[in-house]
Amino acid sequence: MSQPQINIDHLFRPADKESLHSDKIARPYESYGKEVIRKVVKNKMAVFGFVLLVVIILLSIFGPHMVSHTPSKQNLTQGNLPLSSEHWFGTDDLGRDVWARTWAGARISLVIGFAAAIIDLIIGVFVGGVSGYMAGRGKTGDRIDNLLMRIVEVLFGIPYLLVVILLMVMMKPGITTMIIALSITGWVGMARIVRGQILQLKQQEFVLAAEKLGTSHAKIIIRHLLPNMMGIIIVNLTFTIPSAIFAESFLSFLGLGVQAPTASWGTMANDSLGVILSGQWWRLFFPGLMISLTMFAFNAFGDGLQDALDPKSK
Amino acid sequence: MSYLIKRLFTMFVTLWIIVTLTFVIMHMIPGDPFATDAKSLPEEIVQNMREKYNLDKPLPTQYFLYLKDLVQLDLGPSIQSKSRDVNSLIADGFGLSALLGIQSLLIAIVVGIGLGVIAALNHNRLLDYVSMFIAIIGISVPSFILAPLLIKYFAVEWGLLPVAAWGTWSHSILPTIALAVSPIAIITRFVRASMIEILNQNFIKTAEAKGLHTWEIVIKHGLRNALIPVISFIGPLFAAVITGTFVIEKIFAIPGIGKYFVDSIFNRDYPVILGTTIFYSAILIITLFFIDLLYRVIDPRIKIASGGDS
Amino acid sequence: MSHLLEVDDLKVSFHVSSGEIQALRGVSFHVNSGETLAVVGESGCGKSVTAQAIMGMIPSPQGRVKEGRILFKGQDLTKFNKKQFRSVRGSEIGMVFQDPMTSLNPTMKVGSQIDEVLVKNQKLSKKEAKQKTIELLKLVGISDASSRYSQYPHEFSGGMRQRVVIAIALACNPELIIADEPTTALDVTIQAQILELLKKLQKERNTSIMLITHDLGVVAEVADRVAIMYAGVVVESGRVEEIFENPKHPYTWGLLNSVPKLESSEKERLIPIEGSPPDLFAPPKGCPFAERCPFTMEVCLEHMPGKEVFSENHQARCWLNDPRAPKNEELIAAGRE
Amino acid sequence: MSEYVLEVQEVKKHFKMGARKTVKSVDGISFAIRKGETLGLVGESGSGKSTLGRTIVGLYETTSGNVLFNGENTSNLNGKEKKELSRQMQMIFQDPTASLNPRMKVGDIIAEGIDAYKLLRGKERKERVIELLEKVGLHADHAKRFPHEFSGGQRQRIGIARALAVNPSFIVADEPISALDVSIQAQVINLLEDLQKEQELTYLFIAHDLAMVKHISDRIGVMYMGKLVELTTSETLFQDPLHPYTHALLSAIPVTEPKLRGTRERIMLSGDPPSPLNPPTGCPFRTRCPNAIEKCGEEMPKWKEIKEEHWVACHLF
Repeated sequence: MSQPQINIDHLFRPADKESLHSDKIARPYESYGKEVIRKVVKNKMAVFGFVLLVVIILLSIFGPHMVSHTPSKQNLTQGNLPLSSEHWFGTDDLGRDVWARTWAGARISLVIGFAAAIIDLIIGVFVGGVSGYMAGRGKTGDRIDNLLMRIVEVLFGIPYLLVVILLMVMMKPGITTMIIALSITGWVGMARIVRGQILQLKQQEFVLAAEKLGTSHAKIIIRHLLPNMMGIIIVNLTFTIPSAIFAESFLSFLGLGVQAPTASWGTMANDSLGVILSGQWWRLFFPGLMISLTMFAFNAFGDGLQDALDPKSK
Repeated sequence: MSYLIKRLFTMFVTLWIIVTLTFVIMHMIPGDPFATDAKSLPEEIVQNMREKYNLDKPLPTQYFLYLKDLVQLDLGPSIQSKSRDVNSLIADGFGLSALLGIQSLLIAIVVGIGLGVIAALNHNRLLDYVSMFIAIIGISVPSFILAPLLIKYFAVEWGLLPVAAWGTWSHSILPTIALAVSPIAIITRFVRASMIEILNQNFIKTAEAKGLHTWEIVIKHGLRNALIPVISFIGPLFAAVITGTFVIEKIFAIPGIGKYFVDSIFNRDYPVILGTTIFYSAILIITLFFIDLLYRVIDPRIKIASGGDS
Repeated sequence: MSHLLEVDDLKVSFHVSSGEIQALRGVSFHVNSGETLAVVGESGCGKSVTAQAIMGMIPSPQGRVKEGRILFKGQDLTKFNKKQFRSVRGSEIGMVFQDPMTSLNPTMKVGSQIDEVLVKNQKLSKKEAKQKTIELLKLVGISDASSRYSQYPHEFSGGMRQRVVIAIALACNPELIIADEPTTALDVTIQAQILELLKKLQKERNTSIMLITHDLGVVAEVADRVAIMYAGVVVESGRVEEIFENPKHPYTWGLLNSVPKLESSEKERLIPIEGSPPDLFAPPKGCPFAERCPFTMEVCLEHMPGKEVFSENHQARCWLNDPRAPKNEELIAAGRE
Repeated sequence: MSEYVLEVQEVKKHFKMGARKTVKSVDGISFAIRKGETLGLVGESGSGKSTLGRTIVGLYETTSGNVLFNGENTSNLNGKEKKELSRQMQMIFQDPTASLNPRMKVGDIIAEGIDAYKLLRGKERKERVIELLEKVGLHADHAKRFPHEFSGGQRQRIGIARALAVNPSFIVADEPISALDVSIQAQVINLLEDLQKEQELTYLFIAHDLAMVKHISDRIGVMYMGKLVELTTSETLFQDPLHPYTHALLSAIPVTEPKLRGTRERIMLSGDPPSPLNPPTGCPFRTRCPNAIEKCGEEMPKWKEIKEEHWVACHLF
């Protein structure tokens, strides 16, 4: 190990230690956000999902305007036309342009998906947060937690699609009804996750420390609890949005969702169910492909995000 | 014991709430089950019908009459199929639906666990990516898209299997596959995540230090522990399969309970909607209960008697 | 006497997205038959990675043995494939892990977890294995062994679980037991029991023990020889008396000084080692301890010191022991005090 | 004003586990701490020492009993007084990783108490943070960093700075060094000792490392299963321990030098502490006690002062 060829004799004198920073930082600076972005970007599926998602959103905004046909304009003489430069995705039996209808359907799906997810988020975080935070805070706190959790438990025991179906039957079909129906039980999952997280975080010493330092409840929730749950909440959102989109198309397919002549991926699939065997594959293929791609995009992105937010991953 | 009693009590309360809610919702629906037939039927007969179905009485009375029947497990008569009651409709349809459901759930569990374990063992390697890709595809393609495709290719183009309807067991193959795809994907994801976590646990290192083969470690030490969180997920999965049959039975024209349910909604057949909803909910709640018990059997740390406070 | 285990210039690196962590940077030491070697160091110094390398359990694909040899009974373990490792693990080298609460499978009966290793490595029948397991449970001091056999780990306390883990490691009568911080997670009264058990078993069975620890008290209590690790290298090694009475490396002095002496009745100020260990992402080119050492010379910052041999067993890597170093006896004596 | 900063009178803290079970984590403990003193508290895991610490600073409500701070009963105060009193009692936590919010900058972590009590604002606040950082041996520019960029010892010093920020007079240090490496432990201990001298702090130092406790404490209390079994000066505790559990605890400490191996008389305790869900009758230690007599199973021995400054709860005395 010693280096005989180099003369090091002159180095045997005390070193100037002042030049050494004794308490330097252990690791190079990287903020949490940057770290997450770096990990997500490394995950090819997540990047692919994200790009796909952006493309779908952009097409849902601009897609219908890219052709001269409106989504619901009928033209019976132009029925069931295959793909052409005039009708990029062909037409359906009523001569409506499938391209225009597909992207109009995308709007409905995305609006319902995001709206339902946001409502789930608000109610779920509120109920879960209150429940988790109150648990263990005296008798009143425990009672509030108990009551909320009983409600959640009962709602969880009900098959949610049944409730949604029943509500869709009861109320006037339409987008608003659909969003309400989806959110009525949808927040339960979020509430459970948030409560679990809060119960766990509350035991963490940094929350106890904040409490000891006299930090108010509101500040503890805003500064300590929420930022540390953001990851899990966002990941959960990336899975609620596609499941709401799925539920919409599912209900519309059964005829319980969006009503004709409004285009939705589910109604388009339902309309074309009989004709696929007779060869007009494009009528099922395009809406089907778009649902699948949207679901795929959200799930791939969500998976990547989940991996990136996992503190154990490097 | 107190745990079991408590659990049973919650089950009944949940079921009762579902019955009540469904009942109330049913009667808030605009539209009349006799509206469509009304013109062709003399006023007198309609009146008789209303009496028969208790529709002439005030709502609370109807509710209590319904509960009374329900306690005796009588779900009442159907409005559409006049000669039949809801019990017999369910009895007819349930067999088919259950066969489909159980078949696809079994396939989903076997394939899902297999794929999940393969993915976890090859974490961040090719086989993991392949398995996860399959899983995401499975989640992404809705059954109402997949089913027509299956019919088109397997039945129509290649003529391998019967097109639709119900007859021999071979009729059940395509619907079972269509129904199993999304649960397969869901289970794969769960098993993978759970298995990856378990494989990082210290006791796996102990097992490795014993000189065990990888497959011995996975089967004897990994799987059982990894399945504990997965089991709690089978309840909702079961619900997914049940509701999935609505679509599958519609597409394949299978006279199962799901088809009756969807039809009854369009026909405003209150007793059938009510009956099937209650039946579905009861099945789901009972399933959740058994899964909870299974959970406690598989995980020795939780005792049934203590209600699990460890 | 030939060495049972000889680790020679072992280098192990972990490749993570942000770069290469050089966990082991040329580790050398040996374990003789029937002795206890204590490997001492602070967290991140590479003690556990060394154990993983010997067991062939370095997490792949990130971790990799880059250089060096691990000779166990004359065979180089670094050249072993998975199958060869399996034939050594459990039967010839047993391992005891740090955290007894998580080292046992929670859903498997305690007895079966010991049986398993006997059935696998000694090809015993289930019945023979069960009998032997009950004997082992008795040996490690678990009373009521036959009824304890069919209980689950959560019904055992931490101390008893660690006894079970020791029983697993002992089951096939291995020649070497690697114990990675076996008492760190335990209370002091339980720690005393476990150390006593290890000493007793070693005496009865003449097993070699490689004991990984950060606790000098444990070292003083049970070790025959000591290897002190710092930042992925062994900085000093020797017989336990030599290390405690005549340490040659400033890090060893620092370790000995920073623990309060129970025996002294006066309240003395502790002498801490300032600063923190270097980051192994970019290890210093000279002596890794130079930054925290009170006696740093210019040479320390530039060149890694070589091994200085003081006696058959006692070696240290420090430029202060070089004849060219200034004889600042007073300073060094003060540091050693 | 009383001679004691803190008086703990018959404090109990019980936790409900499920419908019928109760864990008596802290079960009737009394002691007092003088101004500027360090009282060490030792015991095995599960003995209730951390719970006691948290109960004293008010993180947990007492099940019964009183905590007096500067002679005032903490439970009798109104909101404002209570807040002021709470400021004066601070806490240092065990896990340097878990006790700092990973999403907050070090400067904001240290200033958290300053903000909560609205002590300082703007420039003054910033200066105070820098002053605190330097006091615990860190640098001004560390304020902008996140906790995960620091080593364990540095994080623990941040935790200490955070507690000091609100000018407390009494600090509960809950195993502040048990998660740190040996070479780092001494840094933190020396810092705590310096701060105590500088700011006339009073410490309750909770630990399981007896050598360290002896080093830093003036008096030491020994806990077993929620009860204090012995309390005396550190000197006396090590030279003349009375309670059989203290004996066992002391004899279990490993020797500090190999040549002392085997010189010390060993009292090897058989078995493990009993389950807190199902504690034994009478004295909780009797199941492992080598000297247990019949009376031990019948009643809990009284907490009494045997000699001056030497308290013990054991039927043998």
